[in-house]
Amino acid sequence: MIDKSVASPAEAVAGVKDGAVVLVAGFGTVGIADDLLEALHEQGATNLTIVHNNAGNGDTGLARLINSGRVAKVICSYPRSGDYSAFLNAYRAKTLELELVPQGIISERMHAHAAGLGGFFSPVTAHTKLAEGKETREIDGVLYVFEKPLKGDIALLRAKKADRWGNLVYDQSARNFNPIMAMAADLSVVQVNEMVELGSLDPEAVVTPSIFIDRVVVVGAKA
Amino acid sequence: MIDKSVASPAEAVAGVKDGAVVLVAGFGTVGIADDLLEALHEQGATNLTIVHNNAGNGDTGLARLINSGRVAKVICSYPRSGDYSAFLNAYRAKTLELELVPQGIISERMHAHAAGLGGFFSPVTAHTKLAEGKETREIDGVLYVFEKPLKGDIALLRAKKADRWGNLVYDQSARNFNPIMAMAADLSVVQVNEMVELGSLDPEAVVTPSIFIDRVVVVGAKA
Amino acid sequence: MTSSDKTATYKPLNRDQMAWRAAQDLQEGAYVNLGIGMPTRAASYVPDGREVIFHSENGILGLGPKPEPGTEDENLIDAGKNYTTLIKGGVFMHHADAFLMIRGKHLDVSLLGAFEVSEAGDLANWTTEDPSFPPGVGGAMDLAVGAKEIRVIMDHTDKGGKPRILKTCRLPLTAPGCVKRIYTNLAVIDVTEQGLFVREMVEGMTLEQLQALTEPKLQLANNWQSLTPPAMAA
Amino acid sequence: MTSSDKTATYKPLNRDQMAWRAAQDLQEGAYVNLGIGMPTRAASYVPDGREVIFHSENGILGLGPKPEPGTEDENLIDAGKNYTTLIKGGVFMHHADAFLMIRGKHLDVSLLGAFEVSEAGDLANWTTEDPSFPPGVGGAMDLAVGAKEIRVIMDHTDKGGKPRILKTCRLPLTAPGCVKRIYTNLAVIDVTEQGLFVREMVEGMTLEQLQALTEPKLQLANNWQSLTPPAMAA
Repeated sequence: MIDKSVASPAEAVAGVKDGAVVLVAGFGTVGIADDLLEALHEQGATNLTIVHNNAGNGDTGLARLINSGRVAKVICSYPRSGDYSAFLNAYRAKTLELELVPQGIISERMHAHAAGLGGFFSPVTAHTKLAEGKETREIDGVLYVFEKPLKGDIALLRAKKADRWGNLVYDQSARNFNPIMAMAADLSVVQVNEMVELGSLDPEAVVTPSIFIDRVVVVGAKA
Repeated sequence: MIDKSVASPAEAVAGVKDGAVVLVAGFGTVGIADDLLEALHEQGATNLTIVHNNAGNGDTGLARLINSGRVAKVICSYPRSGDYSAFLNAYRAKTLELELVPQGIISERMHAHAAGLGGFFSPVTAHTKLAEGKETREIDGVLYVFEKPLKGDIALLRAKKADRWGNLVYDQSARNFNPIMAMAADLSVVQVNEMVELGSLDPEAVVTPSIFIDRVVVVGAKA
Repeated sequence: MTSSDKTATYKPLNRDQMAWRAAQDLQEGAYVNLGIGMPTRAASYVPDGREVIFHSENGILGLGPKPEPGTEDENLIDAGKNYTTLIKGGVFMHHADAFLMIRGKHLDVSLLGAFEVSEAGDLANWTTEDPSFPPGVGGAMDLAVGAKEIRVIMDHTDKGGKPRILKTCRLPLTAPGCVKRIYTNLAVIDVTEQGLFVREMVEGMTLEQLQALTEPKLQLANNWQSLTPPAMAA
Repeated sequence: MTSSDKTATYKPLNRDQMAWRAAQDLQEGAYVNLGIGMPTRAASYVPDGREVIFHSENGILGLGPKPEPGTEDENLIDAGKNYTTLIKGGVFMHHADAFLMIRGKHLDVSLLGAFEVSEAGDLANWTTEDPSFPPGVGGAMDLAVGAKEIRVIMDHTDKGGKPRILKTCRLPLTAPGCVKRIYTNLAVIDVTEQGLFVREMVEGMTLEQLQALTEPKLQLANNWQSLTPPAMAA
């Protein structure tokens, strides 16, 4: 019987290697796998590349990983959100590299990897600083920039409910990057509020089909 | 008050011009907008390019358009399905052009247009006859073929339920190409079994958000 | 008063009045993305009875007003990371689909904040190039190329009174040639291939006065009007 | 009997036995796409108690068995356009997502029919180049490049007894170098960088006999076994 559930966040993030690319879903504090990020801190992998919309807040989760010197690079669209002092300090100390990518291009680059594509041409960033050094091409009179697929070794996800296969549904705007990151990593692990019986999720309304999910840990809802 | 409903299939397809690219959703006889296709026949536009997975059956819908000499080109993955004599006759008489595209590439080319992209590199068809004359590129040791976005002037869609904004849900495998084609046409029109109150569709389970839909006509379920 | 009276006095709009003015142009049935900050305020000023559907880059179509205190839902926030609501007919989607809507010209209007706009409609709104802070782009570049129409809402001048509508942007571009209409605290200006046309100016202002606060040449539209929003607390 | 006995007699598998054999290799928890035709039959022969999740290109993950007569649902069909069912845990998706699963190496196994396979694992299964009929590719090329492992199920020879496992495919390729395992009515053969290895042959068959029906050189795997499916009505 297929059962992707694991007993703890620690088990969920077991095996992450030094130098791994970690996709961290969430937007602000919503839809972010807090428990998995803490478990990753315990787990010890270092020299990580983090893909996330922002760059961590306070001294928990991603910020804590940065403060502990475990993050070599952040690929994000907007580091300056909330109390991002952890990122700012490391950025100023040049112990951390920033790859700034427009928010929709982060998503689409992960979608491209998920879909097995070799890259795509996007109109975003054309004629701007962010396109410097990148291949461009004029297509039907519009300038496009070549974007490469973006892939994770592991994705840290948060959902509302899962079944034992790993089918997922989310809660409102906590969906955000989760479904895309689920598709774009070699190993996709999710913390959920609740595990439900196989067959109890509406087959028309499952957002992340089980094929994209490897491990599920139940942590309950936010306190 | 936004109300995208129209009174008849004829009204739904009004304005299609000669030479239009028509996206026709459906897979086999499932999820195909039979009434809209018949209305398009009545409407009279000719020299059409049809994008569809197959190439019509019998003498209804797409096949009827072909038999009436209204189709100049078919972009499809698999014309040889069911009684495709309408297509076969026109193909043999060379009155109709065929662009054969792998099924997943038809979908992804429409997705690329929907997403505002200029094209993408795909591994499908590399080293095959279907890549002849196309740009190829080796990326990380794999050969990819450049695929252009594919856009419709109109999409003919079928869904289970709509609300007055045009939010849609489908019935099982009748979903197929409908959500993708809805996103990839300038004018997206849908025939639905049922119109429901705004707010009665689950916001987590709407498959096609209203932004992609222009006209809705209620035709009821299949007889 | 005529448009050439150099001694005329006028009162700039406050931020709510600016948001009100931008909101008046949002048509029934329009799908609209409101940028973080002042653009978001426009949602409150859509005329009663007009259905406008607001999109949020974090996966919401059908954004509603701020929740009543005590009814906030921790999983329902807008692009500015403030609590929000969903109206009837609203739906959720994932980030790639939210940006497909943006990039693929599905939105009718994208209303953005800006640092600078050029007479060619070039937009600069993503970085001031302050070397002590990391750059952040967010969804700004996606929004600037994707919608059917890009409009900007911003103060006419910077804090020092210098023009922010320029011949050429000094700050790095977000996207070239994208802006079609500019709402400021002084005027409504259209960016056209024939140059900048003033559609509206605040009551009492002259074209000369507005021109003095604007770098490129302004032309007064034939059917220009007075910009007269209702009184609002600043 | 030894593998070099030239006079040995053997009985080819029938189609259900071939499907049975392919099904034995589908592991618990595997996500599998079954091509139209014979591959689809494999679904019926997954060992009891083993959960294998079948994918259909038209937007189904979790395909079940054929519906009981009278319970068919007109909106629930498989890639072969036959009525099907959904098992518990199954879900629906749109075409682009169905093919994202295929193309993006999310499926563990794609089991395909074939006209020809080369010793390099080249696959030809989409056109016989009959000039009187239009070509059709369907999802064949997507399926041939996407899954983690591509396996083929086909008769060992054509109707005239000529090999279909060839040094070089004569028909146009679906994809080069993709096939890893071939199930025929005579044998199970692995395609490796060291050449073709026979893992199993039907009871009574010799390598010489199999080689005579196969164009490229076959090698017998060290741990080769007899291919002995249960008796099944053809």
